[in-house]
Amino acid sequence: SPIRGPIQAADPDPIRIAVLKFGTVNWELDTILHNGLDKANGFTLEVKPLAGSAAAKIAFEGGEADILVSDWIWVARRRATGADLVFLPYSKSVGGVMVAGNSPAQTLADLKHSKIAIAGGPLDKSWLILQAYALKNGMDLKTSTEQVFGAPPLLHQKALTGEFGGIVNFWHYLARLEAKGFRTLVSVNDAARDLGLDPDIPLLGYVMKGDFVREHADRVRGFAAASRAAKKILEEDDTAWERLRPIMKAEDDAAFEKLKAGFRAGIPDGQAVDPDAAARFFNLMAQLGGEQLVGTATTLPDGVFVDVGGW
Amino acid sequence: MSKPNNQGGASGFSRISPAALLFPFLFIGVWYVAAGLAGNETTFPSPVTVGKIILAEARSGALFIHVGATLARVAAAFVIAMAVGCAIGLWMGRNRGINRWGDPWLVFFLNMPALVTIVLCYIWIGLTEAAAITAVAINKIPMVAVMMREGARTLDPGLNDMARVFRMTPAARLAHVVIPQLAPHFASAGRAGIALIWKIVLVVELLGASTGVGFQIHTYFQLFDVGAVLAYALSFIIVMLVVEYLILQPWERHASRWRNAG
Amino acid sequence: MSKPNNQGGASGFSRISPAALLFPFLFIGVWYVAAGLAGNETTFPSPVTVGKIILAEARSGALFIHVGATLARVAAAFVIAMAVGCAIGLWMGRNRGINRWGDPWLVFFLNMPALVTIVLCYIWIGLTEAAAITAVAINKIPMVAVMMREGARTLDPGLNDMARVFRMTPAARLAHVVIPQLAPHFASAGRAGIALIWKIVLVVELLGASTGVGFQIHTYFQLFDVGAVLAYALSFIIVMLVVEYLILQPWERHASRWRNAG
Amino acid sequence: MQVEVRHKKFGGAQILDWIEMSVGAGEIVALTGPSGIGKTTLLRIIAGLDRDFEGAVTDPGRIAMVFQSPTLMPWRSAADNLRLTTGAERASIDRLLDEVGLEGKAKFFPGQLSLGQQRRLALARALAANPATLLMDEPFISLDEETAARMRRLTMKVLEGRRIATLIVTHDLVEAATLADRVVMLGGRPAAIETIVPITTPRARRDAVTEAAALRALTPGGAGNAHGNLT
Amino acid sequence: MQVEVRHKKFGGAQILDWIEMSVGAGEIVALTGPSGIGKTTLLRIIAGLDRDFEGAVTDPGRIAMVFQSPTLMPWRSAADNLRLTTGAERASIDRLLDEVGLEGKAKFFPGQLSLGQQRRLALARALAANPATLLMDEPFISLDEETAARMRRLTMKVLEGRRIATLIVTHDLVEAATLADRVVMLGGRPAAIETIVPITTPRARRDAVTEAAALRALTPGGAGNAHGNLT
Ligand SMILES: Nc1ncnc2c1ncn2[C@@H]1O[C@H](COP(=O)(O)OP(=O)(O)OP(=O)(O)O)[C@@H](O)[C@H]1O
Ligand SMILES: Nc1ncnc2c1ncn2[C@@H]1O[C@H](COP(=O)(O)OP(=O)(O)OP(=O)(O)O)[C@@H](O)[C@H]1O
Ligand SMILES: [Mg+2]
Ligand SMILES: [Mg+2]
Repeated sequence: SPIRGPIQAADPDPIRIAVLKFGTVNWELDTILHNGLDKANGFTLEVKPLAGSAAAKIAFEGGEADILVSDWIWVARRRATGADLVFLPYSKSVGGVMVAGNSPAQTLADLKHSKIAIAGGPLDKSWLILQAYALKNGMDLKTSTEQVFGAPPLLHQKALTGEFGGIVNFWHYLARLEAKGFRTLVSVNDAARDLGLDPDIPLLGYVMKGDFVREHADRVRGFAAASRAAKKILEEDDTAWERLRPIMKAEDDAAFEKLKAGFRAGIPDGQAVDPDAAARFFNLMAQLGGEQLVGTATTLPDGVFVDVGGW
Repeated sequence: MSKPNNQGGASGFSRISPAALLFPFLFIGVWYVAAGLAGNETTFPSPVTVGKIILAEARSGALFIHVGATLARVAAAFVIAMAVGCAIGLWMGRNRGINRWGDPWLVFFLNMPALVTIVLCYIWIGLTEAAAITAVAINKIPMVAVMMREGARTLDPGLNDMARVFRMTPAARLAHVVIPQLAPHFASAGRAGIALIWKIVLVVELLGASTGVGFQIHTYFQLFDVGAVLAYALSFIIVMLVVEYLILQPWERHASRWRNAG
Repeated sequence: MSKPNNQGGASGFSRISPAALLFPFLFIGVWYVAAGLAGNETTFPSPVTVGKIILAEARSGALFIHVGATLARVAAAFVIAMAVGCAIGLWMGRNRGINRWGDPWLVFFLNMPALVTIVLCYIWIGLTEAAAITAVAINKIPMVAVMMREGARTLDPGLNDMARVFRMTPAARLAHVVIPQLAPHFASAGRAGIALIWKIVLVVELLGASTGVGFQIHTYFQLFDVGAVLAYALSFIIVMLVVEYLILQPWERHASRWRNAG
Repeated sequence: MQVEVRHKKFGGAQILDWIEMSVGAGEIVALTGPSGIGKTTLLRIIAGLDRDFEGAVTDPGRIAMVFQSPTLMPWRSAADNLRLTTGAERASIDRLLDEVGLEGKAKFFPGQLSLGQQRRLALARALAANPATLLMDEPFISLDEETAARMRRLTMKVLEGRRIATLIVTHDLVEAATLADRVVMLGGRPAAIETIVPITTPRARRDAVTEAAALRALTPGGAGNAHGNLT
Repeated sequence: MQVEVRHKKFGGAQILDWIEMSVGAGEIVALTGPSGIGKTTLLRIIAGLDRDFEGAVTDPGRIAMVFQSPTLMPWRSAADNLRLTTGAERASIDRLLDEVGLEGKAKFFPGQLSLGQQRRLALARALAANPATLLMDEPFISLDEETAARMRRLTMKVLEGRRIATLIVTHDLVEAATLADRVVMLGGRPAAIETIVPITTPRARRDAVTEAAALRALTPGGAGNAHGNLT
């Protein structure tokens, strides 16, 4: 036919990321997509929504996704067994132990003999740090309290009905609790600082395979830049949050504000991770979590934190 | 020989019982009252709330996409699992040698956690529909096999002899001697089977799909949106009730009419 | 009446077959070769790796704590589910009226996703053992009921008449007329039942328990430690194999010896 | 024991018409009639196994029945099949098994017995039950003459002196004439009582001659040979 | 058809001793012997249903069998029970049902038939199968004399002129004598052939008189009355 449309510019190469459908990462990813930050940085973002964190790991291990959100302790564990995974910081948000607004507890010691709910299981990093902190202050948290492990949303709901003396959960659940009048008894950041650790090390991040980073360095760099740019928008622009509101599923304004504040507080400062600080952190984790947590890694393996330049 | 009252001759299909037709009203009534007594919409939403969610999801089309996706997976896995499971079960039930060697494998796969099979299938086959359906079928086949094996063991040897003497063809034996005797086992394997499959499909969808009732249920569970979880669970149960009353029960009545007539 | 060769009179229990005794070796052999071919310890660990993990967990005592906890839950839920399920199933199988009214409820609960029951039980009863076992039992009861109902429908009316004419007591009828006929259905309900229960217990332990094989599997699964996941899955399967060969099969052989002798 | 059936239908088809009969305690009544007429149906009504009829059964008391097919519990041994249904004791079970020619087969499952042996076991069960009403649906078929005669003798011995109302379905007119005090013949469609032949000779004196006479009285054609005419 | 059983055991107990017999095409052999002797066992061996014996069965060809109990498919109608086993056509099925007195019951399930009707259906099935060897295990019991006679006539009509080797188990010596060309009596423990009585009168000429003579020849005591002696 004689008339042809303009030749469509081919989409740039994709980056596939597996995330929880309503996870907090989506806020950043949605901002990237909405603002075209992916195309602007030379890649096409493909978000694969999944129903559980396990699903994301399967997708990643099975080669269905290039990026996964997890913590760097796990990356270190996997690296120690020979898996070539690297970590790109995403958030330093951590929780703490929260109690109901009307709870008489003022310090960890007041939780003695009460039930503490821990969403992440016995190897939850917040829980491990809190244990170390308590121990340093003369209390064996593990033996002097009763721990209840369970699915995060279930524990969240049960906390609301006052079933626990305290709860350790992921930060966005805790933000919602805070909106309901709960208060932080001890924050993990304070505990870490008390233990001489650097609380600014982002625990959560984007995990990628080493091969992928090496072979598609441009794309990864673009992704890092897009992430950075999205965070900047979210840090400064309240209207961007209004747009995200439907996918945040905040039950009310208070929760919305707490979630917004929590996310902002968790934005990393952009500095490269200090390897010594990380090593110290890892050693403590190895000590507390044991082989079950860190596997065969006794010290932090090299190369966990990816250097994408310009981060 | 017991001969309860009934019409002579073989009568055809009959209708859905009024009890079954009343069930939805009864059920919603009970639920409504219970929810009212509980008085907590978050943990025990009323049927009105859930009904609204179902309507909203239906209007947006999401409901049909997810229920459809799950149904397709359930149907595919069901057909595969029943076919393979019946074949294995009958074979093992009729052949002692095969049974002796196959039995530990059957027990092994029967007790293999769904989670493990699913993860391994996803990792080895990839995050595809084929992997999902394979995983479900692997989970379900041993169960069908176990049930059909028990059925095969109870086959009437007298009728078997009769079929041999009269040289009935294998197909005729299957259709007229074996299957009618296995019908009750088949019905319970089928019914328990669909239920189990759909439970496993939920796990499959939790672990590696981006559509389906399981995906939705787990996603809403993360948000602790009990209403939406119930909305999806219920939608699927409604589909299963329809299958039960429009397909399974008429078939069963047809297959067992000799029992009630005799 | 077919009369295959066999000793006259009623013979007792017999031994575990050599096929079953060979199974572990065969299984490990196949696994070893397959793992070698796959060559990826992360996604397909070899039996040596998994064996080492089992040993380590056993030495630390963790294995016994968790397998024990799961076994206790499985056993409790199994007993409850079989008792209640059999009662409901027999009742519905023998009484048309009850069946007509109960049937939609049965289908409803049969197809209720485990996740929903479990979450609701945890919310309404609390994060306790009782809630866990109740949740599992609720999941399992409809299945047992469905299977036993099919069994009850096939009861020989002639023998039933005989028992009535000779005024056998209800207990004697149950023990000598009903149960022997239901034994195959019972065996498949039991076998499929334990497998299903244990699958549900895994979900229960995932959602709200602090011990158990399911809890461990999920913990290791979060870490993507496939070796440890397999180690726990396998430990439980071994327990189930032992139950199968030391309890279920001898009972079954005993219960069906008339079939092989006659 | 009295039975009065006004009518009995299966689906649309009426099987039994008005049938009224009574069997006194200690009396033996033989019931005959062509195959498919409704004899088993009547027995089932009397036994209370079929309640879907118009009419009434009065005073049957405790019932024992020899079903037309043996109806044994295949998963229980021969001895258990007697014990569990009648509550008889070991010793009497052993004696009874002897008497029906099943000595040494106490531990056999029914599937290991020949059909004739199964029938004898079912007969033994009914005899051991010590009933007020004894219903027997062709109890002596599938047996060779000698064994059948032994079973008849055994039955008469058990019945003798007891106040059992006995109803025996049989196609064998000689058998009917030798055993019964009265022979009731069913006929027609729907079935009704066609003839009642009282046997007046005392039981002890019935022999081949009386039988032959009875036989002549019973068979309409009057011919001595009740067996097949092939010509 | 020839059969040679060297011995047959169930578990430890030997049931059949050396038994050798042959039935020629077109020949009818009656097999008698006390209940539990091993007649059914022998038939099952010939039919190839029991292969656990020492000996051999030669040339049985296509077999049809009337089992001792009817052994019908309870979930298929009377007509289907004939059709599915013999492949007979509608018309011949209807005719056959008529001939065995089951007119109008083509659509009935076996459970809706009386036991005698079920037996006749089983007989019809064997007759329709057009076999080389016909094995009948007490085919005419549980029937009234008239019906039984009709069934015997029907059987003879079907067999007539065809080259079928027929073996009939019966306890009725008169029946044996009227139908068969040869009567084989089993006896002993383990069972062996005790007597073989050839019936030389041509089939067409056998009547009540011949029968009576045959009967006398067959029964050891020689008395004309084979029925129960109660005294
Ligand atoms: N499976 C078995 N195990 C042990 N003994 C058996 C088995 N089957 C049959 N028998 C025995 O074999 C013998 C012969 O049985 P069979 O059924 O052949 O007798 P039959 O001559 O047909 O008797 P009837 O006239 O009563 O039918 C019987 O004594 C029976 O107890
Ligand atoms: N459930 C049923 N539905 C329809 N018809 C039935 C049913 N049960 C029995 N009949 C019919 O009732 C009639 C009488 O049956 P019954 O068993 O009482 O006969 P019978 O006199 O005992 O015959 P036989 O001597 O052959 O045992 C038969 O014609 C049979 O077809
Ligand atoms: Mg009858
Ligand atoms: Mg026999």
